[in-house]
Amino acid sequence: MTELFLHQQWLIWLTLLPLGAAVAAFLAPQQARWIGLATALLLPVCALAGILSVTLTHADPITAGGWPTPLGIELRRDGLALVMLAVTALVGFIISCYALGYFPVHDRHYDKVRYFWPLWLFLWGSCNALFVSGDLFNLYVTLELVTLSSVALIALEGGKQALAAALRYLFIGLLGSLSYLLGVGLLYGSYATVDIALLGEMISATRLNHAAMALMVAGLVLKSALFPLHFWLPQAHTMAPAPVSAALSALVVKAAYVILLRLWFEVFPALDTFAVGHLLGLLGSIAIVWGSLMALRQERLKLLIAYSTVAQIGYLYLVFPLAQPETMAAAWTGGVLLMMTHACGKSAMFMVAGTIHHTAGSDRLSRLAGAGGPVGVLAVVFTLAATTIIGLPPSGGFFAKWIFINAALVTGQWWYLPIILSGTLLAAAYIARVLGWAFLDVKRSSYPVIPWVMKWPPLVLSVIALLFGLIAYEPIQIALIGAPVHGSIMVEMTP
Amino acid sequence: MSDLILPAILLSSLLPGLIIFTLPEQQVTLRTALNLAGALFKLMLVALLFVRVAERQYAELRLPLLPDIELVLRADALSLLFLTLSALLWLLTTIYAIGYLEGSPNRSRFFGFFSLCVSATTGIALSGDLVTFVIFYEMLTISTYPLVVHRGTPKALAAGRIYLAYTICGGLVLFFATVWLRSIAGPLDFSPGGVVADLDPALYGSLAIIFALLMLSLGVKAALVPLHIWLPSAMVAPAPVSALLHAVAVVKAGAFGIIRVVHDIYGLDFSAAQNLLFPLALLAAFTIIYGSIRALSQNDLKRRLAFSTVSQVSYILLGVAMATPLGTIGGLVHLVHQGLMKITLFFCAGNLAETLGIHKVDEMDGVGRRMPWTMAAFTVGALGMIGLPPLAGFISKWYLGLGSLAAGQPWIILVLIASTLLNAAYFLPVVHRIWFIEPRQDWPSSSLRGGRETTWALLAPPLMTALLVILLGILAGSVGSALYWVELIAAREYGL
Amino acid sequence: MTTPLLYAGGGILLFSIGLHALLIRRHLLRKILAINIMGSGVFMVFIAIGARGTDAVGDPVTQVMVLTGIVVSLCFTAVAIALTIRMHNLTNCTTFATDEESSLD
Amino acid sequence: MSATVSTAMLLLVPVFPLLLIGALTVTRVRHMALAMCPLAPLPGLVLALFPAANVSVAMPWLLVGSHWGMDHTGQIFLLLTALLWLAAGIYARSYTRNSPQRLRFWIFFLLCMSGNLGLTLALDMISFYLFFTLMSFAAYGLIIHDNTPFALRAGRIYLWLVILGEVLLFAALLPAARAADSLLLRDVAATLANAEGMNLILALLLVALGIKMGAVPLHFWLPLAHPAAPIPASAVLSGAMIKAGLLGLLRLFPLGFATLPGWSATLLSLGLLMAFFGVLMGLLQKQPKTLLAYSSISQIGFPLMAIGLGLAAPQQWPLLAPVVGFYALHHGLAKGALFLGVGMTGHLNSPGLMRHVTLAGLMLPALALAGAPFTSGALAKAGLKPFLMLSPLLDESLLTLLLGGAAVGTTLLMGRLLLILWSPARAAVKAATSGMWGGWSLLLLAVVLVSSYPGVLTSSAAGADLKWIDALWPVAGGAIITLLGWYSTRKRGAHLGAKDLDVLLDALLRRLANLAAALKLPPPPRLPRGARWQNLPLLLLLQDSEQQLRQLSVAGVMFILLLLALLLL
Repeated sequence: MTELFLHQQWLIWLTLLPLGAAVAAFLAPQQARWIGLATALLLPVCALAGILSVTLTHADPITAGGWPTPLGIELRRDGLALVMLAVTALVGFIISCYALGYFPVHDRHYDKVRYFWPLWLFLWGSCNALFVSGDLFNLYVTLELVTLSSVALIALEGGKQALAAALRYLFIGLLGSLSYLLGVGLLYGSYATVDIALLGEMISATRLNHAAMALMVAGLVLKSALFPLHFWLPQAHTMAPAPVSAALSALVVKAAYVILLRLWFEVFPALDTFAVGHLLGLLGSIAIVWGSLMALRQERLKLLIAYSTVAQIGYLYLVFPLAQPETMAAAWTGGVLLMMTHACGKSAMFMVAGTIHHTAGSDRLSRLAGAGGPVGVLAVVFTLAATTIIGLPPSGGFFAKWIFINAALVTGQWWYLPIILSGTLLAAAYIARVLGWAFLDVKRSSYPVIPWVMKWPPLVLSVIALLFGLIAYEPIQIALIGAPVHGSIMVEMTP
Repeated sequence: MSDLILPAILLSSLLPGLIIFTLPEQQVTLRTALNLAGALFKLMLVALLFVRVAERQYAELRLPLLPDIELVLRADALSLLFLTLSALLWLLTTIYAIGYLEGSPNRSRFFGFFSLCVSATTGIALSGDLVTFVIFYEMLTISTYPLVVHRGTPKALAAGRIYLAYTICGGLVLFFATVWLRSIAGPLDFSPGGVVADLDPALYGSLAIIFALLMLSLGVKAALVPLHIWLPSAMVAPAPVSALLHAVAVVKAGAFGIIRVVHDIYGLDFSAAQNLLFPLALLAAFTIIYGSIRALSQNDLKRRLAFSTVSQVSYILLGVAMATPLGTIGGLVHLVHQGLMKITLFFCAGNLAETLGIHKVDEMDGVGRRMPWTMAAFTVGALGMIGLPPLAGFISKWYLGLGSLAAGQPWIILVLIASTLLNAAYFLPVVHRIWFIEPRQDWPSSSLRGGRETTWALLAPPLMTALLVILLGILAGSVGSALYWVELIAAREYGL
Repeated sequence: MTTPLLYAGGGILLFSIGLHALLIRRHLLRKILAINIMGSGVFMVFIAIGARGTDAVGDPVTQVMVLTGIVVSLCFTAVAIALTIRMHNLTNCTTFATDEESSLD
Repeated sequence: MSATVSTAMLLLVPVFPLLLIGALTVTRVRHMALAMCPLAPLPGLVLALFPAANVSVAMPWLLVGSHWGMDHTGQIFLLLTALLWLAAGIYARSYTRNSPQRLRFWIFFLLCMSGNLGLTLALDMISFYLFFTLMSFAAYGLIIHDNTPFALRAGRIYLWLVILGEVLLFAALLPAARAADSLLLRDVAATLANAEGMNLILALLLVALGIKMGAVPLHFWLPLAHPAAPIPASAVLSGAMIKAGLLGLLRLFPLGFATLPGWSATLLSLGLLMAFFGVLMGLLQKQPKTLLAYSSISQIGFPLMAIGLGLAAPQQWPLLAPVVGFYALHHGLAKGALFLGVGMTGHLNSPGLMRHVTLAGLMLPALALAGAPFTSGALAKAGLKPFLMLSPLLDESLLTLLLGGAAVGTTLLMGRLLLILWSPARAAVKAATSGMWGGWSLLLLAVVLVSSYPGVLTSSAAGADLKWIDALWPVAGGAIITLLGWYSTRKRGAHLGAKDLDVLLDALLRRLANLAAALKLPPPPRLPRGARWQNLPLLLLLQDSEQQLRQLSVAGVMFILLLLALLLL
C-alpha cells in the first residue's frame, strides 16, 4: 500500500492537476471557484506526498513521456525543487482561500472572477513545472508559461494603467527570456545537450560559454527584477489584484531566481565567475538600499511592499559573491531560506494591503489609521509578517541574514556588513511608518466587515513567516537533498 | 520527558496570547479567564521547576533550528530567579491590567501582545545560549511596541517611534555582535566559566570589541545613559505596561542579558583579567547619578519614576561589574528587589491616574487621606528605593557596599551614598505631600461599597507587591528569600 | 565563412535590430513586431547550430526547440495584440502614456 | 523571669507598638487600641526592671541575621526609654484627645517608640541601623504634627540631617563590618581600633551619631525640632531620642579596647564646647522649649566628655560606663519632666494649692539638672569627678573648675526657664487634664527615685564620698545671679532671642533647590518622523532617477550595459 502510495508520480500530478483544472475552470466559469478551491486543497497534499515519496524512497528521476535524456523531459526531484513546490503549495493554497473572499461571486465586473481562476491555476501549474524541470530548454518554456499567465493576471483589473503595466511586463519578460534562450542555444551548440547535470559535467571555460552565461544571467536578472532592471516590478505588482500581487512577489520573481541559482551552482562553477559574482553582489547591495529608500518614500501600501520586494531581491543576489569555496553551502542555504520565508511574509503583507484596498477603497497609508480597531487583525498580520522582512527573530529572514553576515565575516567581505545592517534598519523604518498609521487611534463611524477568508488565512501565513526560523530545520534538510553544495552552514573563522 | 516543562512554561503564556488575538472585543469573561488561567498555570509550572532546580537538577531542551544552530532552553538557578519574578509579576500585572483597562477599546489586541511580551520574557529567562537569548530578546522588542503605542495618540506613537528606533538599533548591534562572536568562538552556550576563556589570544582584541558592542546593545534596553532616552518617553503607555516594562520585561531583559554575557559567556575571570568590567562599572555609576538628578526635576509622576528606573537598574550592572561574590549578590538580588519596588510604585501611580486623574506630583497634596492603602504601598516602595531598612532596597544596597569594599573599589560607596541622597531628595517630598499636606481640592468620594478607595483589581496588586518588598527585606536571611536564592547562584558562579 | 556561421551572424544581427526597435519605437505594434524579429533572430541561431552537423538532416532537437519557441512567441504575440487593442479601445492611443509612471503614487 | 518569658518579652518590646499600629488601622478595634497605646512601652519597662540573666536571642532569618539582647548599658537605656515613653504616652493621651490628626500622631508615636525601644536591645549593627532609621524617620511625623510653617521648616531641616546621618552611618558601618567580619556590635567595637581607615570610620560615626545628639555644629535642628513638636513628643525627643546617639557611641566606639588620645581629646573638647555653647545660646532664648532644647545640647556634653575620658584609659572604662549610663538616665528623666512641665504652666497663675504643686514640680527637675545637692544631677557629677584626672587635655583642677562653671550656667538657664514660665504672658496656657498630670507626676517620681538611688555609683565612684558642698556652690551662685538679673530687668522685659546655624542651612538648601531647578536639561532629541523622512532631498533625487528608470528606453540601455559588462567580465 505504502509502496503504491510512494511510487505514484506525484510531481507530475503537481503539474498536470492545476493545468487540467485551469482548463476546466475556463470551460465552466460558474464552478470556477469550487474547482479552484478543490485544486488548492489537493495540491498541498500532492506536494506533501511528493516530498515523502522522495525522502522515503530514493527513486530515480522520472522521465515524462518515457524518452530518455537528453531527448526526454527529466523531472528534477532534488531538495530545491521539493521545497519550492512545498512553499508554492502553501502560499498558493492561502492565496486561493483569500481570493474566494477577494473576488466575491456577485462582483460588478464579473469577468474578473471568471478569468482569475483559470489563469491563477495555470500560473500555479507552470510554476510547479518550472521548479521540477531539469533542463535549460524546459526551464525556458516553463518560464514563458509563467510570464504569460502573469501578464494576463496583471491585466485582470482591466484599467488603462493595468494594461500598460501588463504590456510592459510582457515586453520585459520576452526580452529577458529571449536573451536567455540565446544563451541556451550557444550552450547547446557547444555540447549538444541542455540537461543541467550533463552540462555541469562537460562545460569548460571558453569565451563562447562565457558569452552564453552572460546572456542567460542578463535575461534572468531582468526577469527577477534586480536593480537597475527592477523598473517594471512596482507597477506590475501594484496594478494587479492583491492575490495576484501576492503570487507575483512570492513565486514568479523567485522562479527566475531559482533558475539562476541552479545554473550558478550546477553549470557555471567551471566558468570563471568571480567578477560576475561580485557585479551581481554590487547590484544586489544597491538594490537593498535603493529599494528600501524608495519604500520609505511611498504613500501607497502596495507600492511600499513592492519596493520592499526589490530590496529583498537584492539580498538574494548577495548569495553569489558570498558563495566562496568555504562558504558555498552557507550562501546557498541562506538564499533558499530567504526565498522560502520571503514568499510567506511578502504574500501575507500583500493580502493585508489588498484587504485595506478592498475595505477602505484605497491602499493609501492614511487609510490604515484605526486599523487597530475591530479590524485589528490586519495590524497583527502585518506586524508578524513584517518581522521576516526586517529580519527579526525567530523569522527565517533573521537566520538568512545571520548566515549572510557570517559568510561575509568568514570570507572577509566586510563591505557587505554595513549594507545588510543598514538594509535592516531601513526596513524597520518603513515598516514602522506603516505601523505608526495602523496603531493611530481614530474613531470610525462604521467599521467594514471583512470576510473571514480574508482574515485568518493571511494570519496563518504571517505566523508561519514569523516562526519559520523555528521550524526551518526540516525544510533546510530537505532542501539539502541532492544539493550542489556541501559543507557546514555556520562556518567558523580561523584566526 | 520532564524537560518538556520548559516549552510548557513558554506556551502557557504564548497560547493564551494567540487565542486572545482571535477573540472579539466583547468576550470579556473568556478573555479574562484565559489570562488568569495562563498566568496561574505558568506560576504553578515555575514552582515545580523551582523545586527541581533547588535540588540542582537542571532541565535542558535542545531544538535544532538550522543545521548548525540550536534553540537551547535551560533552567538554572539564575534563570529561575528571573523566571519566578516574571511569572509572579505577570499574574499580578494581569489582574491589575484587567481592572485598569476595564471598558477601554482594543483590549484583545492589548492582552494578546501582553501575553506575547511575557512569553518573550520567559524565553529570555530560559534561554540556554546566546543565540536563543537574542531570538527572544528581539521578540520582546517587537511585542512590546504595540503595548507602548496602545493608546494610539500621536504622543504615544511618537514615543513608540523612539522606542523602536532605539531598540531596533540596539537589537541590530546585538545581532551583529552575536554573529561575530559565534563565528569566532563557535557555539555560545551559557556556562559558568564562560566560553571564550580558552581562545587564541590573537582574538582578544576582537573579543574586547565584541564585548563593548554587546554591552552597548544590551545597554539600550537596560537604559544605560546615554541610551536611556526611550525609557522616560515610553511612560505614555498604560500603567500596567509601564509597570511591566520597568519591573520585569524590557529593562530587566537588558540587565539580565548583561549578567548572562559577563558571567556565562565571557566569564568573570576572563572579563576581569581583560579588565573589561571597569568601564561598565563607571558607566553604571554615571547612569545611577545622572538618572537620579534628572528625576529630581520631573513633575510628571511617571516620568519621575522612569528616571528613577534608569538610575536603579544600574545598581544591578554595578554589582555585576564588581566581580566579587558580595557584589554579585547585591546586583542579582536587586534584580528582584528593584522589580518589586518599581512595580509597586507604578501600580500606585496608575491607581492615582485611574481613580483620581492625578498625573503630576504637585497634584498629590494630601491624597493619602483619599487613598490611604494605595499611598501606603507607594510609601513602602519609595522608602525601599531610598534603601531604608528593613525594606528590600536596603539589602541590595548593603551587599553592594560590602562588595565594593571587597573589590577594593570604595568609590562605589560614594556613588551609593549620593544615589541614596538623591533618591531621598526626589521621593521624600512626594511622600510628604501625600501624608502631611492638606488636600487642595476634594476628590469625588469613593462610590464603591464600604467606601473602598478603588476596585480590588487595582488595589490588591500594589498591596501584595508592597508586602513582598517588606517581607523580602525583613526575612532576607531566611530560606527561600531572594537573597537566599541569590547566594546559591553566587556560590555556583564562584564555586564557593 | 561557412553557411551556419552566416546564419548565426544574421541571427545575432536580427536580435540586435529587434532589440533596438523594441527600445526606440513608441508604437506598441512596432514593439510587438520588434519582439518577433528578435525571436526569429534567436531561432536562426538555433537553426544554424542545428545545421552545424555534416549530414544533410540537421539536429532534430534544435528543430523541436525552434518549433516550441515559435509556438511560444505566437502565444505572446496574440496576448500582446489583444492587450494593445484593449488599450486602444480604452485610451485612443497606441503608446505607453508618458505620465502614467508618475501617476503611480 | 524564666528565660523563655524574658525572651518573649524581649521580642515584644519593639514589636508590641507595631502590633498596636496594626490594630489602629482596623476600624473595629481602633478605639480599644487607642486606649492601649500609652501602655505600649510596658514590656520594655518590665524587662528593664526585672532583668533576666543576660537575656538575648539570635535570629539568623531576620534581615541578614539579627541579634537582640540586653546588657547593662542596654538595661539603663531601656529603663530610661520605656519610662519616658510611658509617661509621654499617658500625657499625650489626654493632650491629643481632641486633635483632628490624632490617629496619625499615634501611628508615628508608636513607630518612633518601637524604634527607640528596639535600639536599646539591638546587638547587631543591622538591627541597630534599622531601629535607628525607624526612630529618626518616624520622629519627622511627630515634629511636623502641627503643620505650622515653623514646624514644617523644622521638619525639613531635621529630615535633611537625618538622611545625612543615615548615609554617613551606612558608610561607616560597611568598612566596620568588613573589618570585624561580623555584624555584632561587640565584635565591631573590639576590632575597630585596628581596622584600616579607623580614623575615617570613627569620624563618620561621630558625625552620624553626633547629629542625633545635637553635637555642635550639627545641633541646629534640635532647637527647632523640639519646640515644634507637641509637648509629649518633644519630651521623648529631648529625653530619650537624643540618647540614641550616645548609645551608638557607647556601642560602636572601641571603648575599653584601645587607647586613642587624639579622639579622647576631641570628644573632651567637643563635650566642653557643647556644655558652654548650649548654656549661652539657651540664655538668649524666649521660648521655654527652645531654651530646654539648648540645655539638652549643653547637658549631653557631659557624657560625651566621659566617653572622651574613657578613650584615654580603656582599663578604667568598666568603672566609667555606669556613670555615663546614669548621666543619660538622670538627664533624660529630668529633661522629660521639664518638657512635660511646660504644658502644665497654666496652673502657675491660678491661685491656690495647684500653683505650689506645679512650681515644686518644675523646681525639682530644674534643680536636678543644675546638680543641686541631694539630686541625681549632683550624683552624676560626683560620679564623673574621680575620672577627670584621666584627661589628656587639661589638668584635673581646671576641668573641675570648668565643670563648675557649666553647672553655674545650667543653673542660670533653669532660673531663666522658671522666670519665663512664670511670666504672665503664659497665663493663656489652658489647664492640664488628669492624664497630663499622671504622666508628669510619673516622671517626677522617677526623678526623685533616681536621685535617692546612688547604687549605680558606689561601684564606679571608687568610694569617693559625696561632698554635697561641692555641688552646692554652683547652684547657689547661679541662683543668686538669676535673681539679680531678674531684679534688674523686671522693669523693662528682657528682649532676647538668637539665630542659629539653621539660617545658613536654609540658604544652602535654597541654593540646592535652585541648582536642581537649573538642571532642567534640554528635551531628548526627537527622531525624524517617517513623514519627514520622505522629503529628504536625497530621497527626492532618487525618486526622480527612479522615474527615469521607468522609461523603457533607459531601462533597455541599462540592460544592454549589464549585458556588455557580463560579457566583458
